[in-house]
Amino acid sequence: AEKMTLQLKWVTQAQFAGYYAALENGFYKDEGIDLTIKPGGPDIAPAQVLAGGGADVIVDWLPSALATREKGLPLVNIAQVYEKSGMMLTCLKSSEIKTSDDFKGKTLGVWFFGNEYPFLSWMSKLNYPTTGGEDGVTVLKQGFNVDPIFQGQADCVSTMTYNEYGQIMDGGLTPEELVLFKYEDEGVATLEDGLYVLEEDLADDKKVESYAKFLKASLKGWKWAAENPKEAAMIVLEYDDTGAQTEHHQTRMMTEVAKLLGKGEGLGYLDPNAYQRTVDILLGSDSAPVITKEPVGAYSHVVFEKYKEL
Amino acid sequence: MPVAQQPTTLSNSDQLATKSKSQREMINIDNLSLIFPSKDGDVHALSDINLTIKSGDFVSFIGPSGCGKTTLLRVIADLERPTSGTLKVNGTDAEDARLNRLYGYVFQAPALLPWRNIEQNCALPMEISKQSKEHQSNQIDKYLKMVGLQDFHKKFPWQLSGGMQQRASIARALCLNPDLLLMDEPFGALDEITRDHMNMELLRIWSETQKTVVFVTHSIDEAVLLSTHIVVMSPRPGRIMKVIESPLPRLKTLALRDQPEFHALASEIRSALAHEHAID
Amino acid sequence: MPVAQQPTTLSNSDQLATKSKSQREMINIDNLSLIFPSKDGDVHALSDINLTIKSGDFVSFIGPSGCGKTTLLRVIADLERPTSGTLKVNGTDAEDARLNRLYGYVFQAPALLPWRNIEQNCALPMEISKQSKEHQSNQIDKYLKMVGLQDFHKKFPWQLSGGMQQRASIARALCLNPDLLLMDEPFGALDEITRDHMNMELLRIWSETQKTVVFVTHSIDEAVLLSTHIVVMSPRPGRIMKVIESPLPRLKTLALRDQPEFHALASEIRSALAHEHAID
Amino acid sequence: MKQKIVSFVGLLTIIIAIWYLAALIMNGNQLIHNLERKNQDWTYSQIISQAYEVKRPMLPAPHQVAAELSKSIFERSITSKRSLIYHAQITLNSTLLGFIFGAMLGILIAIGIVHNKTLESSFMPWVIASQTIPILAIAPMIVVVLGAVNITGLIPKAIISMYLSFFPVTIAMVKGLRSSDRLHEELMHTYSASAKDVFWKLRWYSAQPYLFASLKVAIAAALVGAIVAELPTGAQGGLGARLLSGSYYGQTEQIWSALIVAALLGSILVWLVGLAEKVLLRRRGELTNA
Amino acid sequence: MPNTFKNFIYTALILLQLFLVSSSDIGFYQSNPLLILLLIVSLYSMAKLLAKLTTIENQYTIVKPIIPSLFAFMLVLTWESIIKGYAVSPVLMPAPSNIFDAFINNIPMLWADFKQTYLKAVLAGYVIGCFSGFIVAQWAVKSKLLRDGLIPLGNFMSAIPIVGIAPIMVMWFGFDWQSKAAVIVIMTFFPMFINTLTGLQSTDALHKDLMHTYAAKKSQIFFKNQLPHALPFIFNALKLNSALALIGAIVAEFFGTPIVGMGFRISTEVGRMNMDLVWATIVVAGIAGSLSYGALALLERSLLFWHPSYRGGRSS
Ligand SMILES: Nc1ncnc2c1ncn2[C@@H]1O[C@H](COP(=O)(O)OP(=O)(O)OP(=O)(O)O)[C@@H](O)[C@H]1O
Ligand SMILES: Nc1ncnc2c1ncn2[C@@H]1O[C@H](COP(=O)(O)OP(=O)(O)OP(=O)(O)O)[C@@H](O)[C@H]1O
Ligand SMILES: Cc1ncc(C[n+]2csc(CCO)c2C)c(N)n1
Ligand SMILES: [Mg+2]
Ligand SMILES: [Mg+2]
Repeated sequence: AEKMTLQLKWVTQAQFAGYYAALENGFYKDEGIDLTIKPGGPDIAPAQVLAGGGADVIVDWLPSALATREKGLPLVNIAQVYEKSGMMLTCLKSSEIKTSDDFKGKTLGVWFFGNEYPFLSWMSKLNYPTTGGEDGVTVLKQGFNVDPIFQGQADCVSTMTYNEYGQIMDGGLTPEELVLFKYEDEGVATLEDGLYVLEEDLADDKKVESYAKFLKASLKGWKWAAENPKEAAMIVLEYDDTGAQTEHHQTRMMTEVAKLLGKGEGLGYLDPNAYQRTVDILLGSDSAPVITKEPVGAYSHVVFEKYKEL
Repeated sequence: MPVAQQPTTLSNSDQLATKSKSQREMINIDNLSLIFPSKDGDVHALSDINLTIKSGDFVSFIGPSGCGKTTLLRVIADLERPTSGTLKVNGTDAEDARLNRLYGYVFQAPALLPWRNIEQNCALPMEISKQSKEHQSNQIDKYLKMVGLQDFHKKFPWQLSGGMQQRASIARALCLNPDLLLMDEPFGALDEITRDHMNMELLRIWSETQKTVVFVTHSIDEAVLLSTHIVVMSPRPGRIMKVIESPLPRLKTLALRDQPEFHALASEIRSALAHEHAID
Repeated sequence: MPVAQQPTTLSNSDQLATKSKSQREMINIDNLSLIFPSKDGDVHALSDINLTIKSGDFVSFIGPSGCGKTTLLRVIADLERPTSGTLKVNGTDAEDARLNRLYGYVFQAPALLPWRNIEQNCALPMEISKQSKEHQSNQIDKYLKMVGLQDFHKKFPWQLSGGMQQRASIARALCLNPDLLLMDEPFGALDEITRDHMNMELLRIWSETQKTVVFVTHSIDEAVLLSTHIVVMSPRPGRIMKVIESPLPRLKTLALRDQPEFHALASEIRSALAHEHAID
Repeated sequence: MKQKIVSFVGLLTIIIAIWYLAALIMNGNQLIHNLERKNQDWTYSQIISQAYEVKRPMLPAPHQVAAELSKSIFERSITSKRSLIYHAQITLNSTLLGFIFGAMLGILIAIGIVHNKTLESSFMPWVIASQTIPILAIAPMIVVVLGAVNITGLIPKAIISMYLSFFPVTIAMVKGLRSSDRLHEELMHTYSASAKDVFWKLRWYSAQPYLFASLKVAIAAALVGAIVAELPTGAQGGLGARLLSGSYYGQTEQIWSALIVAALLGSILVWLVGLAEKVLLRRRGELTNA
Repeated sequence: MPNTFKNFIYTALILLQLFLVSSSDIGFYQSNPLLILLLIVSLYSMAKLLAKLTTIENQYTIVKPIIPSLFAFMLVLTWESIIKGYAVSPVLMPAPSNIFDAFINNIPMLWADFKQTYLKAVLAGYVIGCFSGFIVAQWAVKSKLLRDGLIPLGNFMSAIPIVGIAPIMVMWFGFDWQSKAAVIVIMTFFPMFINTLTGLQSTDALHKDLMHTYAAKKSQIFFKNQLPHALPFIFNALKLNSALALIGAIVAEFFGTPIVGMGFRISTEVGRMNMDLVWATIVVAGIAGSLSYGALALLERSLLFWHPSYRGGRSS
């Protein structure tokens, strides 16, 4: 079988259930692929692993992939698994934030490491300087968790619908105490989990074929996971080497993730409009430009089309 | 051989009695023994020591290398605890005597602190007993001059020769002006002439200030020249073989060395020591 | 005073010439000076030293403390570099002599390695010069016995008295059986009887093995008893005041000490030294 | 010995008491803060009774940590991914490997530096500078670069461990190898001993106390290195991964119990090095020389 | 003089390599693998030159700092050659020239990071940690009770990995520099404690006896005998801690910080694929750490003039 390595963007969790489900159910084997899944972590940049030759395909978010592309590493999106963004800014009602006009002078927790681009675009769109002060917002580099909101260190924290939001609930805060700003609703949603490969590899027909097989198995895995959230969560738990994930949390995550996936035949297809919307948002931020010019060739449908032919 | 082994011939305190009855007992050692435990057999460093030293006496310990002279001096200075027996220094136990800063000790090695120059090394005990700066510098000037190191105030120990280091450590002890001086081969590394000079100075200081001196030496001549009493020791186990009271005047001169009394005493010591060696 | 300062009275190499013309020159020192630089004034440790030592000689350095005896010995041993002048040891320079393991050195302090017991300490130089194990243990047995430490093979240095440590370090040097022995006050910490014994043993070894010995001592008697030549030094700056060739037979006995020749030589040295001290 | 235990237990009791008090204050404050945000009334007795039962405590009380510890140590088989023993053993592997590499590298560098002047003046400043490079910053690079040549798992972690542990050994050994008594050095000089002899018969011994002191530091550093190395690779097991996931999910008990196991592991390792030191010093005959 | 000639050849070879790197197209090793020989030869030349320099080091003190600089120069040249020669992606590893550019172009930002991390967190944490470690050790040396309790506890605590403490400190002391200082205090305390304690107990037996005969009070023994003996150990800890402190601050910043600081910069710019900036920050950290280490070493040298490792003279 052909060896292939997939580098994830984060630790083993239901956010990547499709790949694990496909691996566990032998979908990759069926396509003649011997897949290794490398979990990520807080300091693993998937693009680096790809550049170093440690992976063949990576899971990344489009804004960071575009930024990387501009840095000289030609990443190409070959499939878009998540259709919708799961990012939110979750604020405490008690901090007197009701609308996005109230951020002035507040402290907001944000993820960095390439995940900050949508937030920066949004703030730029709202005309808030992110350097603190009276008129701006104070930004904290949010650590690995949502503690700042519990300990009153921040008024708002970044959350994903499928992950950190659940943790806030588990921590004892109720939806009534919170105000949610979904990036989807604020019109600053960017494309999240997609599959990326190196541009030069797409010139090779044999590789395209392998990617297509890989995509086929992955998407099959995703469909299965979305239909069997409980079983998918159990598979994820099994692959989690830290033994720290809980069944409750992973099942909930799987259910939420399913809501973000592309629908039906569209699963895995990168919608050029959605792509363009992301690019526009990124180009629109003038303060700290994420990308400076319209990217060319940052996505390709060849693998998706090949997959359709299989 | 019988001499060393028959307890009856062991010196007892009476032998140390001197003419002047007014003398207090400065050191009183009763049936003292000290054993160093060691994996391959304990070492009996001191065994059944009985000794009385009166104040104003100048007592020398002499004996073959390894016979326990240093150990006995260390016991008096409360640097070593006896395994059995009792010891009184100036009527109190050794620890109190030490805490009262009764004595000054000159070690077999110079023991100068490397981060202090000679002057500062001499100042150390006086700093510790909180004497005035002025007094300190007077004493230092006086005694460094006495030991011939007047030009070496600012030098560090490692810049001096072995004998100079030893002289510096003697000056340090003298600066303190203690009632009791414990000296472990203080002049071992000195040439004869310097040694003669130091001997005379020590005798002068001793008689002028009424100190008690306990002195370890290897030189029979030195023992005779300085002491009022000479304690001859024998090794394995370390014990006192003989205590000889000097018939010579307390205050001696170098010229005395040519007198027959001097030679008589020296031979007495020599034969006691030779006897001991013969046993070995 | 004029003696010490007039260069003409300085000993020159001729004075060391001995009866036997067959002797090689073992050490040849020409116009050698050594200055220790120091912040508060340089120390002239050695100044204008001229000296020749023939092979088979037993030469003692004697002089007041701090006069540069140790420094001169260290220069010969290539432990110190002269500031000016030349020095030849066995025809080569000091470094080559050292590299050829020509000499054995006994330091003023015992310098035993604390992690080796006495036996292992003695074995050290022989290990380094790759001698057979058997030879090593023979030598060790022989010389430890000679210095009276036959019962202390397995003891560690800190379990020995000062004098015992010094004897161990002498045994260590002798085990190596070098052509040239450099000894810095080797018997300083020994009692007279042990010292006499050691003196005789040293003399015996010297005459039996035709060694050359350079010996630092403070004892005039010891110098007379041992040496074929006695070098009298004076301090600040350290220089050679006089070189005295001994009229006594090469192989001496302890009984010689009662002979008038012995005393004559001793007084000669004593007066040379006293003269030096008077200047001071 | 008895007195030692008494004073240790005494100190431990004091610390646990302070710990309980601190937990009360910290968690209590947090409780009060939450209740006030919800505009609810509260009393001190209520706070005190709830302070040791908060869901995401700022500082879990000792018994909470103990419960978590016993759950994850005794109630799970040691092959389970939820067993702390399982994770400790993963960390231990890379720690030991890294420590051995590090100690050897450290000693070798020190020997080179002591014997070669060029190495000393050119290399030494960079050995020091290397340690000012934050390991956490280059750990991912090492993982990525080695991953690219298909070296994964134990080796990258051991290398990061080594990077932290070689330094104390180098520094101490350079000092130790040079710490021999001047008189002893001169003695060897008079024997015109070869560099090898001077090393094996003198320097090596005078360096031993320094070596062992630094090995204790190094093995603790190796453990830290192993744990740091488990962070970027987040999800591959080990105490570092436990710490990270505990932090990720706000499970303070999990963080604390992983911390305590790590510290215990470290103490045991340091103790073992100390034991080796004692055995060696006894062979040198120095232990009785108190 | 053949030696001068040799040195000239060596220098020329190195300059040739420098020229190759600065003038050739990217990927020159890939297009002409033989060029790698030049790199090897120039490395060899540099080793030869360095060896030569060390022999004259004692005569000319100015040579001293030149040697590590030349060593670094060669390291940088090799690095640059390999990155450029094999066209290594800048996303993986930037070339030194890129790092230099990033450094020059971002000086105000790097300065702000330095201020936040070094001047606030590191200094505060270092001073508090070292000072308290010293104070406690000085208590412990007086009381056997305290010592018996503290030493096992100290060993236990020093085995706690910083990476585990950092998130807790961030939780307790907030996002700003205070939490980093707290991490540093914990990290630096025990090395100082253990070293000071060992040092204070390491006094020469003879000197201990000497103070004993003077019936010196504990404080006198401390200042006049134990402290000077402990100084080499204390400096060891100070030097070790100066490196540890910087690492501690940077690691702690991975767990939450305001958006300034060296640790923040490193972790963020890795994610943004700005490896040149990451390395520029690492260079700043390296310089800061080395300078503080060097300053401490100089201070040590001047205070410990009497120590056998610094002074001349004989044993005493
Ligand atoms: N710490 C120790 N452990 C074991 N034995 C010891 C110790 N200290 C001394 N000894 C032994 O005690 C005996 C007496 O030693 P001491 O130092 O008192 O002799 P000394 O008479 O001063 O000899 P010297 O004239 O050579 O200095 C010796 O045999 C020595 O080996
Ligand atoms: N490292 C040094 N720095 C400065 N001066 C020194 C150094 N070593 C020795 N001296 C000085 O050199 C002189 C000669 O010293 P040396 O040790 O040779 O004397 P010595 O004749 O052996 O004396 P002793 O009989 O006391 O051992 C002394 O004045 C001493 O102060
Ligand atoms: C330190 C840190 N950096 C980035 C992320 C962001 N991130 C990476 S994957 C993912 C999906 C949610 O699980 C998110 C939000 C984080 N969580 N923690
Ligand atoms: Mg003695
Ligand atoms: Mg001398």
